[in-house]
Amino acid sequence: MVSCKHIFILLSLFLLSTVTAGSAAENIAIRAGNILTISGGVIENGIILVEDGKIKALGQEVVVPDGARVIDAKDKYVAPGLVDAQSRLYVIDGELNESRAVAPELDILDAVDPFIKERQEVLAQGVTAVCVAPGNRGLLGGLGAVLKLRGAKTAKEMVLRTNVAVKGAIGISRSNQSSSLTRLENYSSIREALLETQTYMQQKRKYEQELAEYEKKKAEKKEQAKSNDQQADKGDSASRGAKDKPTRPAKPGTNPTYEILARVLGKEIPLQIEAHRVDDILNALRLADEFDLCLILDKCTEGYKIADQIARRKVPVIVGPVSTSFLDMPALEYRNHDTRNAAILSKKGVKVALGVAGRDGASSKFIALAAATAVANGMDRQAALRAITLTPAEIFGVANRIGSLEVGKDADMVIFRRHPLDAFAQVEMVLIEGKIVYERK
Amino acid sequence: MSGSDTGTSRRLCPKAWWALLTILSLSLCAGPAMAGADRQSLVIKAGVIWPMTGSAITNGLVIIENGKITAVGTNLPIPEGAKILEMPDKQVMPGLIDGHCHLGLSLAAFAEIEETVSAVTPDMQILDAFNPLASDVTKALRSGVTTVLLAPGYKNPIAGQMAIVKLPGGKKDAGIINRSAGVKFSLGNEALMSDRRPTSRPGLLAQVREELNKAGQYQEGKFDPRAEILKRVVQGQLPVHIYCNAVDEILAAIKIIDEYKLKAVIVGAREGDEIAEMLAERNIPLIYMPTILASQDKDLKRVGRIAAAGVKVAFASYAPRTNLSDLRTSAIIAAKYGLAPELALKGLTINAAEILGIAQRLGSIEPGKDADLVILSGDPLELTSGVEMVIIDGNIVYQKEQK
Amino acid sequence: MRACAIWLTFFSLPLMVTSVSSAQEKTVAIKAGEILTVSGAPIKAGIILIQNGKIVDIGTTIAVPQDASVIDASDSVVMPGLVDAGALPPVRGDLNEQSSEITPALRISTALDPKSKVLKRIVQTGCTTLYIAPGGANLIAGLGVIMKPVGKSAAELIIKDDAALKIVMGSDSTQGNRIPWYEPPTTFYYRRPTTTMAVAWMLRKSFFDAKQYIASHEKEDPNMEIIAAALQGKIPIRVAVRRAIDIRTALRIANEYGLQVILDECTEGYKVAEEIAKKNTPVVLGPFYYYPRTSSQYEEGREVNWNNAGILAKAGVRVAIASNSQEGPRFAATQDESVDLLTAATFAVRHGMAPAEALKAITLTPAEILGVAERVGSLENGKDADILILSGNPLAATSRIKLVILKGETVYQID
Amino acid sequence: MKFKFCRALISVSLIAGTVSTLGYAAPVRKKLAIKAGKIITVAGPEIQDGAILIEDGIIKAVDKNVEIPWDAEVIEAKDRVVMPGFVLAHTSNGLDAQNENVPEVPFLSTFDSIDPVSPFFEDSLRDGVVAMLVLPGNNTLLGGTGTVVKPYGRTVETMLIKRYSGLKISLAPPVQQTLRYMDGRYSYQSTASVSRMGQMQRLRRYMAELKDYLEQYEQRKKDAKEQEKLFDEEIDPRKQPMIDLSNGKLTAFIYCGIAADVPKAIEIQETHNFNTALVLGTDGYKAADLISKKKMPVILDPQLVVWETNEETYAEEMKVAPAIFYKAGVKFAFQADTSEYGRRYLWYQAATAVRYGVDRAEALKSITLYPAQFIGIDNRFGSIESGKEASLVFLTGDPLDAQTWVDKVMIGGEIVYEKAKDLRLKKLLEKPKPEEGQQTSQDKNTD
Repeated sequence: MVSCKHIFILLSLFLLSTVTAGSAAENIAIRAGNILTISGGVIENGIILVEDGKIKALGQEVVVPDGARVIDAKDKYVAPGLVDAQSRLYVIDGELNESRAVAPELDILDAVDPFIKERQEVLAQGVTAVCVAPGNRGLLGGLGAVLKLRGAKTAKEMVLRTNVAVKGAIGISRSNQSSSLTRLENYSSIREALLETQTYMQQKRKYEQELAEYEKKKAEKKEQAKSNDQQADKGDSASRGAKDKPTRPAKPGTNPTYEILARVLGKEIPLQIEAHRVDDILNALRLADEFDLCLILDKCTEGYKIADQIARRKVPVIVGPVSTSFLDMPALEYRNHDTRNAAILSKKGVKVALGVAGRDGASSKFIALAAATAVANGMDRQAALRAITLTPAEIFGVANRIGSLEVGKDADMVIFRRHPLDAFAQVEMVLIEGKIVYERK
Repeated sequence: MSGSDTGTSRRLCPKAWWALLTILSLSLCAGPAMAGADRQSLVIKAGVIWPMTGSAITNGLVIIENGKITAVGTNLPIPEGAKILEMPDKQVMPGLIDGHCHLGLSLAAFAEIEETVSAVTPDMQILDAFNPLASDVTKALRSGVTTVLLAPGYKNPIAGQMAIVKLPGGKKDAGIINRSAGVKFSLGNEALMSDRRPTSRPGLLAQVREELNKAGQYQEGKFDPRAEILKRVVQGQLPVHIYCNAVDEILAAIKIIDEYKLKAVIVGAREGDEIAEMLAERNIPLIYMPTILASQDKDLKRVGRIAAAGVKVAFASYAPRTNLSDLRTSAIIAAKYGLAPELALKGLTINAAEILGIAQRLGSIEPGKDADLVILSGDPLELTSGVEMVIIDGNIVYQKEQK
Repeated sequence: MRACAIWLTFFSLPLMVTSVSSAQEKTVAIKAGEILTVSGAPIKAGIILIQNGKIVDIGTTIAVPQDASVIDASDSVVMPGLVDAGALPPVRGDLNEQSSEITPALRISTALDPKSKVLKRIVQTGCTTLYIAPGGANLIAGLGVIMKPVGKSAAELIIKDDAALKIVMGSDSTQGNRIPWYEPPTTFYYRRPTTTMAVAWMLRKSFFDAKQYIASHEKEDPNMEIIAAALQGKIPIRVAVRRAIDIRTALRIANEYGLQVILDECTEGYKVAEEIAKKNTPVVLGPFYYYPRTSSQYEEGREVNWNNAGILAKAGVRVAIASNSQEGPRFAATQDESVDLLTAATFAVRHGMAPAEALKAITLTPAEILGVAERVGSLENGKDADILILSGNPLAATSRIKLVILKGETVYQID
Repeated sequence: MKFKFCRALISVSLIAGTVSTLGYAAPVRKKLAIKAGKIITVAGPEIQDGAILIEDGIIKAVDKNVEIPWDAEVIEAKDRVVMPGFVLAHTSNGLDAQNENVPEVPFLSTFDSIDPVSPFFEDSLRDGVVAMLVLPGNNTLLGGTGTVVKPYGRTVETMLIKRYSGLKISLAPPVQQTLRYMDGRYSYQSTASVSRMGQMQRLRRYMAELKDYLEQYEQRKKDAKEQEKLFDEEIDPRKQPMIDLSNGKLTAFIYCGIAADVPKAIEIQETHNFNTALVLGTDGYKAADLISKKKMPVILDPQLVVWETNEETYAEEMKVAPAIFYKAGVKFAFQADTSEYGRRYLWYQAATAVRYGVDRAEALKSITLYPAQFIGIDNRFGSIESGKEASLVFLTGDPLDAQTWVDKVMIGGEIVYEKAKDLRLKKLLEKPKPEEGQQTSQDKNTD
């Protein structure tokens, strides 16, 4: 009977692929019992109309155009695809970090393996997008990206947005040892890098001015030369032309490290700093104040102790792991970990996203469980659901595409049999951009 | 209390039981905090009661007197002067039982439990390393776990004696149920070291057999504490908890169990599903590894298959490897991936109690059993439902602060 | 897909045992283009009849019963399943008990992993009978086991436990050992032997002790029991030797104690072929170092000859070709790193061995050396139905194994 | 260079005995005719009892019945199969060291590192290889340029076929092997201090800097012209190879350690449009359809058969790279490695491919014509056609038969190897003379 099952699975996969191929063009209308549009409350007995991968319309009175494929989910919940903000899915083991301490120009996309097997499993739990970022072994580890769980052969086809943030880390223990000195060192060397970037930018500006001047001078010289030629009486024009020739200013070499950090300083790319202990978090905040950065706090293990300050700064926080059980062996910085962290922060009004921060890629499938755990420890149900859909999308600047069910957004949605945060909320169907990528048999 | 009598009491006549109980109640009375609490009776009115032995009771009540449950059911006569807890929207279940953990050790837990100088240390007692006032113990009450089995480490083929204790709830003395609840063996590859015997799997198994044979031939008189303990193991007085995960490890364990007719429990058993029926026909119970440590679907589905094959399964947290509060999470994940929900609940309570041999006192809400209860905000198999209150021996040892 | 299904029935179904027993009732007939019986002459267009996992009849004119399920291999070559007299152990971790140099009682069979990938791969390379030995890092390494590659538990796998006692001479058994020179010994690696002399000396000593032990029965010593049994010829002895000098030493010691040994590896056997033949000592060749690879080979000063097998066979030595791990004395290699038997035999022939000899050397000869020739090793009535079906001549680089039958059951088949 | 030459001479005199052919110094005949039992032209159909006419080392005609001029020397090979000599599209053997430990060294050339007396060349010649591209190892991002040589000659100059051809790019981080304890067994693991991210980033950085450099160079040139100065600045020779790569003078041999590197290699190819050949790792077959879309030439890992565990059934399934690429319609060439004896012969690799379902003709092409095309010497090597160089192997039987030996190797019309005179092979295959006294002494102390 197992062999039958096996055959069946293959078959269903085959069918699935055909379905995906078919449903590419056609419109889909979902009759849903409960539509959890995160952004605009719950719509009961509504209809979602999907047209070429986008949400065309949703609401209680939406006319279903004939020819549209109608999916019946009357007694079910429809929610936007879940997002794991601290995922390792697709990333090759041991490729999370470069040995160099400050390397913000590294791109996690280069460490992505499109041929992994886990994708389907994670998809089957309703996760449609993950944010992957470099690890915490580098002070400035590199650029993160948001990937969609499409079946794709290259990273380019999966990626939703690149350069979503530069991942940094302060006060990470090495081989379960940490000292205030290393903390200081981490903080100051990140700061140094930013200062150097500023000087680098100044030099660049300086060069541009000089270049402009030089061009001007050259133009003048040309004029002079011309005029000299016109009044061509004496033969000393050459000697005059020869003297004080403008020299072209030397172009400073472009440095990718500083180029990226410049964009960070320009608030174009946020800085995502992983900090666990209170002092580290405070250091991160200080950095943000000094250079007026767009900061994202990662992990933020002891955030609950200074929730007010974080709230006052209006800094978004990615809390995770909700429970240290998701880690392989909790390191020193998790000593004061508290499962109520997310709840406390969000109650204080901090913008909280949740991540699994699991031990491997496949553990991204636990994102709903993580949220549920947060709820059990006092987080508001709505907030928790938002923290694994819209909030991460906002934090990583993809809220215009995913994170909630709104007209015009990508049709990345999941049909649950029960509320997504229920332990036994069976995922019935997953759509990514209007294509059915998973369907429970 | 001396180690031996409590150690054997499990399998001895009820007389010894009374002895034990008196000892225990005494030890409990010692705490001035609950001197009063013990005498007065407590009544819990809850939306749902999960007795574990029977079906769930809606809008029922549990009556507790002197730290024992005296009655469970709907509309029972309430004894006068009883303190009544009205919790119509809450659900009550027996205190959770953790089948295998390393709680209450120093921060470097995994250094504390590995006595790797010698590979064979059955005479070690984990209880000697247990600190009831350690931070993780005091925190632990939030998780709804009331009873834990403390075990030594994984690196010794014959690691030492395990203990079963109730969480003290801030009291100095842990409610010790059984000082030596059995000997832990480790047949996993963790037990191999490059610079100590054994270095190989055949060598590991050879050594275990060697020790058991020695114990079999051990005659009283000449003092050998190790053989002393192992003799009781070989005679089946003392159960063994054999840690093994891969198929070959489990097969090796089964072989040794058969050869020496051991009274055994298998701990870990990650790949147990592939030989589940062998475990079933020998009815060897399992204390399954924390499912939260797995992430691949094919691994998450295993425990369900094992239980389906008719093996009795309980859960463990390996704390501090995983949080005590995720004992329930592990059970829920197991249920989510195919374990029958009611088996998941029993695995946390009554089945665990039976596997650990403490079912006479714990694991269900029945008259005569210890009043170790957990009050949850919702369905015990929903992660979203949090622990509201924990009661041990009729005393409220944890209560969620109300905001 | 089909192969998967078959795999399933053999590795994933908990009910495999029952399924086999039920299946064994039926009769299977193989219509073969050519049958290489190994024991006898090849049979063109023959039929093999299988009942209850045994071969009941072979010939050209056989009436196939109606109820028999027929496997049509009329375009293929059929030969007995391969016998690997030195296969990769399906055992995880260190293959040696390093805590002592002399561990005769170490039974590799206790640590078998029936679910091991190694076994699943070995089946696909055509091996249906394996000899598994402990690693080569101890002087007296322990006891090997003869097994089939398919089964749910060790009990189902094992054909014969305590099949042979493995002894290792040459550099491997001295590897890592140190003399407690000035500093006090801190690990158990401070011990003999550290030289070739000491290897021989310790070997003699343990045999001497065993003799003493036999003489005086005062106390139980599992290790001594084993060596004594070997000394009395109850357990065959297999000595892993590479250099000619070690081979001679081995033969000499065997002579001194009147032992009948089997030589493993025997990389320089070609140099002393006559002596080996004179003692009529069987040889299990492999791993094959056609070019020096590891440094230890240089240290040993081993010299390779590609035609080792051929020369030994010509000199009248009973030669078996085994795959064996090339990974070194301590850990099992993966199947990728080792050589499958057919390839080894093919190259043996390329380098000068007679094809018939080579074919014997991977089927019947190892079966004889292992002492299971009455069950496996050739296609004869009454033997286990362990059968390979190949697309062509087994010794051709371009022919492929299409079907593997183990005890009458199809365990591998290409889709 | 002089030193190298002397070294070569000395060592040659040392091994003069072993490879007799080195002593064999026949001048190239003007006209040569080979009467072969069977000719596998690769380009066309196989010819039974045909003849090959050669003039000054160039094939003039190949056919069933060529009329042989009276002054041609005739080589009788009635019982032989004659086919084009094998071509090795990618190897890092025969070098004194394979990798430079600086990431970006495109300006290095294996020409300066090839060791003519390395036994590797001797072995290759014995195995019928007539041309090979020697490239730096896989541990350097921009490893340097390669050299096409024939495995015959006393100095690099005499071996040389084509200098400065192919540039090695490695997307896999440098690997230092260490023994680790992984799921129950010890296995070698890479502990790279740099990551794949880093490799890509360094490459991008290098290309950006190169672009900068060229722009400024042009700018300076323009300025000089404006200011009527003479401009004698040379292009930085260290940058030249990458420049040649960008303008198509060189081919990039991009090493993809794992399948995940293939998309990146393709990205590089698209952004810089290098003409690219992929050197794959063992799991490269996962990206077969990607590659087939791009119609890129592929050089397979020496290990052709790998095992994969089926997630559903736990069954171990064989994956055979050549078969997969053949189905996907990708042109591939084989590598030979020195680790294991089966894999070190190109003919055996081809035979393996055929065993698992690759068409015979395709398999033969993939050890002759295709590699020649990949390394850009197919105008001279890779098939038996008039106009091409007479670099042939004389086989005792079918090339894919394990019992076949290379009897003769001809490079450029000159017989450079003969099995009959190969003393080393003799030594490897024949029984040595018993040493004096051994036997007797044995008899004494064993009886």
